[in-house]
Amino acid sequence: MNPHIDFHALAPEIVLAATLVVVLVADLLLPDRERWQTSRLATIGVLAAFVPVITLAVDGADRSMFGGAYVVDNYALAFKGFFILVAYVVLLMSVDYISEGDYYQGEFYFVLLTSVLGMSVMGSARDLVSIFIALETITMPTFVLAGWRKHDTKSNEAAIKYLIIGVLSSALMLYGMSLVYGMSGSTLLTDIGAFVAKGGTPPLMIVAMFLTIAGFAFKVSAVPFHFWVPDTYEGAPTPVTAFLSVASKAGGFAALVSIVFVGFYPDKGAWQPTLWVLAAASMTLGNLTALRQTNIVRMLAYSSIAQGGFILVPLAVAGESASAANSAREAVIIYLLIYGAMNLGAFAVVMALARRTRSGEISSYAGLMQYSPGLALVMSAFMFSLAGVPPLAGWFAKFVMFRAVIDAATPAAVTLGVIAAVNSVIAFFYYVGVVRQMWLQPAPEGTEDRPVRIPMALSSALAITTVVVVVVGVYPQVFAKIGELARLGG
Amino acid sequence: MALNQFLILAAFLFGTGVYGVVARRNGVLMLMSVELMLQAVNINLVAFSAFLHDVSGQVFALFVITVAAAEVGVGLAIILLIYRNLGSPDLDRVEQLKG
Amino acid sequence: MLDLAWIIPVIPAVSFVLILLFGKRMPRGGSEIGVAALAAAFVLSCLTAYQWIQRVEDATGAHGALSAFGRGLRASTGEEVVVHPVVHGFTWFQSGGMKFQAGIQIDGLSVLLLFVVTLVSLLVHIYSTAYLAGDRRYTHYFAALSLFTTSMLTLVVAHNTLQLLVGWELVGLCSFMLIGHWWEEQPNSDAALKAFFTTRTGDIGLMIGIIVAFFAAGQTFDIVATNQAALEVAGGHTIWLVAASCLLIGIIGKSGQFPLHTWLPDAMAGPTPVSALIHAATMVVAGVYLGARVYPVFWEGFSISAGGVNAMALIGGITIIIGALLAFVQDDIKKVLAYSTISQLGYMVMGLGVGAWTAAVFHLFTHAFFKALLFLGAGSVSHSGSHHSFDMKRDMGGLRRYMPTTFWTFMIATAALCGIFPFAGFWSKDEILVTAGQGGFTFFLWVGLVGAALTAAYMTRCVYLTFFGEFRGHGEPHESPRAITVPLVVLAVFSALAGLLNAVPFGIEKFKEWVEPTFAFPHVVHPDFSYAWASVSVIAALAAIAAAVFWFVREEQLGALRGLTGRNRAAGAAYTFLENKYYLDHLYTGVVVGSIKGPIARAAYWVNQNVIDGVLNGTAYLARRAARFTYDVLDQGVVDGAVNGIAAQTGEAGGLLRSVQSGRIQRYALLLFAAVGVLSLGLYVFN
Amino acid sequence: MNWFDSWALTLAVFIPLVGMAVVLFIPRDEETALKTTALVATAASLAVGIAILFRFDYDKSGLQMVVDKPWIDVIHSRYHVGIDGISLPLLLMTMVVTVGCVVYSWNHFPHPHNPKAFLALTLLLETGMLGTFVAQDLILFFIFFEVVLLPMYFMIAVWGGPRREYASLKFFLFTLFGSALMLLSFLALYWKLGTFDIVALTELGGGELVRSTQMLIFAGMFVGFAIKVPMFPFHTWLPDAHTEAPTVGSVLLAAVLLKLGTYGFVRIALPVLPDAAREWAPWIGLLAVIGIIYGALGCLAQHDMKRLIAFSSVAHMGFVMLGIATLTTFGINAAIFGMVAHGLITGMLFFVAGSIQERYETREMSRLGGLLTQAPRLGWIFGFLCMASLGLPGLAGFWGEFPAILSSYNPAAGVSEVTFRAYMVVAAIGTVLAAGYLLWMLQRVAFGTVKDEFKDLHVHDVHVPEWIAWIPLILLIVALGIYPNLIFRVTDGSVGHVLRAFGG
Repeated sequence: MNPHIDFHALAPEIVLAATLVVVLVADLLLPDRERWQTSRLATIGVLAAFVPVITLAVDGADRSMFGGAYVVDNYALAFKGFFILVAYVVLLMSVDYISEGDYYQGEFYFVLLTSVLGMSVMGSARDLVSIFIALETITMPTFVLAGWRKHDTKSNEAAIKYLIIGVLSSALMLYGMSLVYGMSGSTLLTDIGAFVAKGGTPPLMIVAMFLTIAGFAFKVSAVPFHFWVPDTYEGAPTPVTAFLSVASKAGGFAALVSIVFVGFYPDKGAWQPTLWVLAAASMTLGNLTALRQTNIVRMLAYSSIAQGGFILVPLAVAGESASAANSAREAVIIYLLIYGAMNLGAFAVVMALARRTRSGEISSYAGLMQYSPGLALVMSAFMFSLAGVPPLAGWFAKFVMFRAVIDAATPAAVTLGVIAAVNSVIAFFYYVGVVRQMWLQPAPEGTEDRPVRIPMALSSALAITTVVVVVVGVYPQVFAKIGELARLGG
Repeated sequence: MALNQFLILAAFLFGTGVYGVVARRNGVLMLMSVELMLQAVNINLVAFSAFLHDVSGQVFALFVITVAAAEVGVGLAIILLIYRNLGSPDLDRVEQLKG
Repeated sequence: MLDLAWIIPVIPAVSFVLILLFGKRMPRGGSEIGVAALAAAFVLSCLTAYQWIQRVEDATGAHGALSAFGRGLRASTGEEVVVHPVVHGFTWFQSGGMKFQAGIQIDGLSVLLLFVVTLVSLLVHIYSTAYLAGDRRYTHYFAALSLFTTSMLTLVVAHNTLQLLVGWELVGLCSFMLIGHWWEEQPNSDAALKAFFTTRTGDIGLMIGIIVAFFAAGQTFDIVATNQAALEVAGGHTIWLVAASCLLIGIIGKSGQFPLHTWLPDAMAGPTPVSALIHAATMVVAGVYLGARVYPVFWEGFSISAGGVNAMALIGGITIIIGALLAFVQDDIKKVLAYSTISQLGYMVMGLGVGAWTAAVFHLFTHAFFKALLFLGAGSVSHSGSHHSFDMKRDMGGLRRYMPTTFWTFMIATAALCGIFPFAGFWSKDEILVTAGQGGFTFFLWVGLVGAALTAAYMTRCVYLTFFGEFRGHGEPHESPRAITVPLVVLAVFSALAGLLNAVPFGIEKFKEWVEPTFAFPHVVHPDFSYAWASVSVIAALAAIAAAVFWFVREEQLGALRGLTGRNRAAGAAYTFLENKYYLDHLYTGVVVGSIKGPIARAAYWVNQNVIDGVLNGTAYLARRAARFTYDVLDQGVVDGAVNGIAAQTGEAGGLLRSVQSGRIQRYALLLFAAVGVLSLGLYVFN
Repeated sequence: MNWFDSWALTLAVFIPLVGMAVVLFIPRDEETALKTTALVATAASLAVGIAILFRFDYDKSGLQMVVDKPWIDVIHSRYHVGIDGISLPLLLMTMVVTVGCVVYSWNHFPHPHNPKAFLALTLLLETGMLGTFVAQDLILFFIFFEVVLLPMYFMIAVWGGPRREYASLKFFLFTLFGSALMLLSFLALYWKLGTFDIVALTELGGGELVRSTQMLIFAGMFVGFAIKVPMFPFHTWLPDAHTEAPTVGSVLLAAVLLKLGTYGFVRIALPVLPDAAREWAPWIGLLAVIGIIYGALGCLAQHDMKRLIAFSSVAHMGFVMLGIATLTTFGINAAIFGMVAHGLITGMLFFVAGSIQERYETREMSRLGGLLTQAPRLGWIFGFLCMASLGLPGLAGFWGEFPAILSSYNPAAGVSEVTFRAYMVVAAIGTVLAAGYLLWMLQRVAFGTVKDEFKDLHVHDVHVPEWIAWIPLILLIVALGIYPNLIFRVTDGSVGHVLRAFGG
């Protein structure tokens, strides 16, 4: 069998792969002083990878390869585009952080780009094997990234916890996948879907599906697979944390959505309850624990667990009807896009401020409004957006989530909706807590009364995320359209 | 041999791995236990592949072996770092981050 | 002028604005604006009255107004002649597709009130320029007077009940402002609050009454339409009974009727001219005016034509007696007059209640003059005689010699109030009594008679204490300046002669002719004059005077019985006894112990202060307690506490969950596997 | 002039936003420039408002100056704005009050000063408020409704009194909880009836919806709006928010924000779900009259002026809600009048309370007294406002109260008459209590003599900016009181049009 290869369809991955090779080579060749150039190369490569995404989107045709294991449809493109842009913003955030620290530069970008490459593949993966490979390509570099500050015991700890839990989850998932394969006789998601659609799913198959989903629950940091999240987020370098909380999580969702919608969809009884429990537990535990955090990164970690729970809500009710499935898919995609912008923004602020205060404590935000009003304003915008207050983008994310719930309209769905509503209210407390520190508390004694100096690249990252959060909040059509178009192809 | 026997063996192996992860404090041994779990998966895959007369299961198993090797590599590297910084591979002592 | 009568209320309104803006900069502090405006308004009112009379005369066939002062009877013997009121309006607001108008309704009743209000107000303005000279808020005072006049005139010319309500509340506001004119002292502002609050309580009734009448009359506030509907008993008797009862509550509040009368004596805390204008002549009769204005509502609602007893007459009757009894035990001259006003208002309300419409309105008319005169006289006494005190026992006495004009005018007013022939009060009070007798309300006839006797007695005491005996105050009493005495004289003339306008035995029934509506009005009783009852009431009054004088002189030897023959001789006799240096003690024992009324009056006063007023104060107290409870326990405790409690619990839960994140990898792994086990088991069972 | 018709509302709503953007780019030390910009922006918006006033066709009962453009296609939500007689008075009132607020703040920004942020928030607030009154799409309405939330939160939280953190958070959470429920109801409507368009939904009038569904959806909207109004028992955020908010915040909160809730009832809840409204009306009425009495009792228990005025809002909004609950044109006309009147009067009361606090640095009524001797003009304005607030005829307050009471004698068909007549009596008693607490406050603050501690204090009478800010409001209170048709004429047709489901 000589598989047909569509190079246009693979162009984003090819560009990314080429870039990471170039970065690696450049790192070897360039003298120490010139190493920062690697960041420039990486940035250019990422932006270049965005070009074929556009051309493919303009072209519009669904492309399928390897017997349906690798599909480039609008859904895949939406995710690819998203991952590439997130990578771009993360690169902007990393440039100064990495070059100012005593770290290897070229390798950092190489490893980061490898993970992005995995994500790009993940968008298209429609086969258990390719999903597994994509997932590991995403995850493995991030183990390394989490432990990047290798002389810092916290960084070590972050990495090992991440790794152990990650590998365990992989094992669970693989065990599940092996059983799924055994039951259905195929690794192709479409075949699995056909098998499940026949009805009378054997109990072992249900357990297998559950274990598979459990593996992704780790990636999307759903409770109870979340234990690594706060510890790893806190210990890892901040740009990496931002990357983990957005890109890595979105990768998990990309896989979860395709597995659920293409593979498991017909037997809703097998996967809906699992997702229901995961969603409810993630929202509730994430929010409640976040309430008591004093460290901003840990708070954001728990917040991202809770946000993951919100994203799971539409999935957990997607099986009720075709319209519910449609709005659930839209909701997940739109929520992810918006979540990406606001969470990256929040981490960018954390990094910007840490340059001044060298502290991750929420109390170090006191009085920010007095000496750096711009930064305080932007951070408030992100916090309120995460809380879901109109007219900042977060409201629309919550809105589409609730719309999916209402579309399903079963008692279970409504119950989950109520849990989500209560949780949205709880979430305010800790988001507003940060805002309160910035606006209401006086700056500590001896604070310099001049704005925090923010490097160019980081400011660009802030600007991009802020613009997205405000524009999408006022004119959600921008993202809504993407959500609507991003249908899963055949 | 019946398929069930392979599956039971795999399940047993998997359970042993789980026990090892939970009970061991040494980082290297934990990694080994995880390796056991992955081998259980491989047994499953190969067994199914044989019984289904479908090659993709074996392909899958090859990938799993590769990835497992890589994972253990990264894991050992990190444990090495911890050993250097803390003077012990004992993961019980890695508990700075909590709450 | 009939069509342009809206100008009359506008004039003082303009004056109000002008005084507010420029008053302080005027040489006389704005008072000149007020006086000028009122003079103009008075002239226009006279003109309006003249034209109205002409209109009536034209309709009844006679030509030339005021042409024949004795021809009225003949003119009304023919068939019913209907004189429509003059009504004009503009769209005030629209709602629910309906348009509601504001405007004027000019007929005999409103013309009468226009005349009374502008005249008394003008005189009070003039009087005040002297009385309040040098006051700390002179300008403000005149602004308030102008505003009051505007409001009162608005009320008077209103052609619908809603507009009437507007005027009604606004006069209440002015009353509040003027009672509290010297608000630095707590009692004054307390009195102002009490007045406003109490009348507002009555206004609940008024408001609901207006609403009920609005719907009963087919969704209109229009007074004429309401009256017509009431006469047709549209919608059944019950709804009109409800409307009448509610409106009666409004009257009770505003016109100081039992049991909401307690604010009126307290209202004397205001400047005396204000008491004369607002709390005697005009504002307090707003209630009576309302009763007269929508009389058919009461007529049908209380079935007045059936006779017997009805709420309105009963309230009026009780008030007559209560007020009169309370007047006995006051040492403050203004309080005596205040209780007297309550009592007299009782006459009017009772008059309406017994079907004596014309008589009640007539009494309103005459009372305005003589009671204003009494108050202004009292003011004159305190201004120039008693050094700004109103305490009859401590600071007055013997002022007759020092202030003759004040004395004589006061005597005329007293005579009018006591119903002595031929002073104004005689005619109006007598007509009420006679109508009650002939309309089937015999009981109220007797109540009225007793009230008349009591009135005569307490007024005797009052005059006696003020003008006779020896001067007990300090300083140099002297006659008041012109600005004060001229209004007194003018009012005295009216007090003496106004009664002749409706002197039935002389064949003059101008009130029936000019004032009583001929359109949308029930067939009220027009009694024949009864010489018998007239004599009885006069004799009763004289006997009461005599008795009062007798009690003052009982323990003395000189010329005891000479005082019984008449007022002057009584005064003379009293004078003799005032020479006695032990007079005070004797008088005190005489009044308190000797008088038959003493104990009763005391009891009534006790009840008044402790029970009725106590209920009022108690209500306020309870409201405050309820408020405390509601706020502290319910609001802050339960409603708010629930919210705060939930917030606290949520925080606790967060703390608990934190401890799960122990930091140990094995623990994490264990939890993970446990969760997987539990979940897969659950899923297995679930499927 | 078609150009004007299609741009007027958008301009009016977004000019303040542009102003805010400009303010953000002016350095914070350029205070005069900042203030001028804010004033120009609010005044420009007001100018557009006045132009609308002239352009408006008062004989048309439907929407005018409509703009209907695509916005969020995915959920079929559109940028649909328009104005009718219900919105117009509220829109204009908002503009006037906001200009007043900017002028009032001219020389006294509350601690911690920072005029730049303060003015930016005020302008943002104005956009939100104006937008809410013109939005004709549920989602658009929701967005504007929520835009108001943040600036007000910051106003209370940053420039507020000692307990500002607690108060602001409470305000925020209460309102947000309400809007979440409201949004849920909107979604349910969309799911059932397929549109977010208010006009279309009004046409449908509930459509084929099952009764129980209607009831539930209405209940959700009810809670959302009732929290904003606020009705008993959702009112507890209000006294705290008012007490702690800076003067301008209190004014805007009382004058405009509370109206968003009642406006929501009139614009959305009643016309869209008429049958449910009919079912719920007695309960709404009940809560309204409880609010009237409860608010009044709350007032009587206060020592703090601002808190008292805040509680009086609960009572006054009770009258508004009573009018709405009757479901009659008469009652709702009264309610709209009541909204405007309460906005002007209570807004002014908060202005004055703020000025008193600024002068004496206390709001404890037991410590105040004799205001009339130290600052007679301020004192008389205060007295005037108390009178207006207690519903004295001839001033604006009366026309919100009396017609509301009147309409409850005869509620719409299908609503229990007996119940509402009982409410009428209770509401009438409420007017007396209102007189009680307001006069009591007046007596303790303005009458009597100055307490010893303030004997030697130099108290400045009304300042020039205060005059400029207040005179228009005072004149409006008088003008509306004397000639109520100024508003009734505008609202009557539109109310009848919107409420045609209730048979007028």
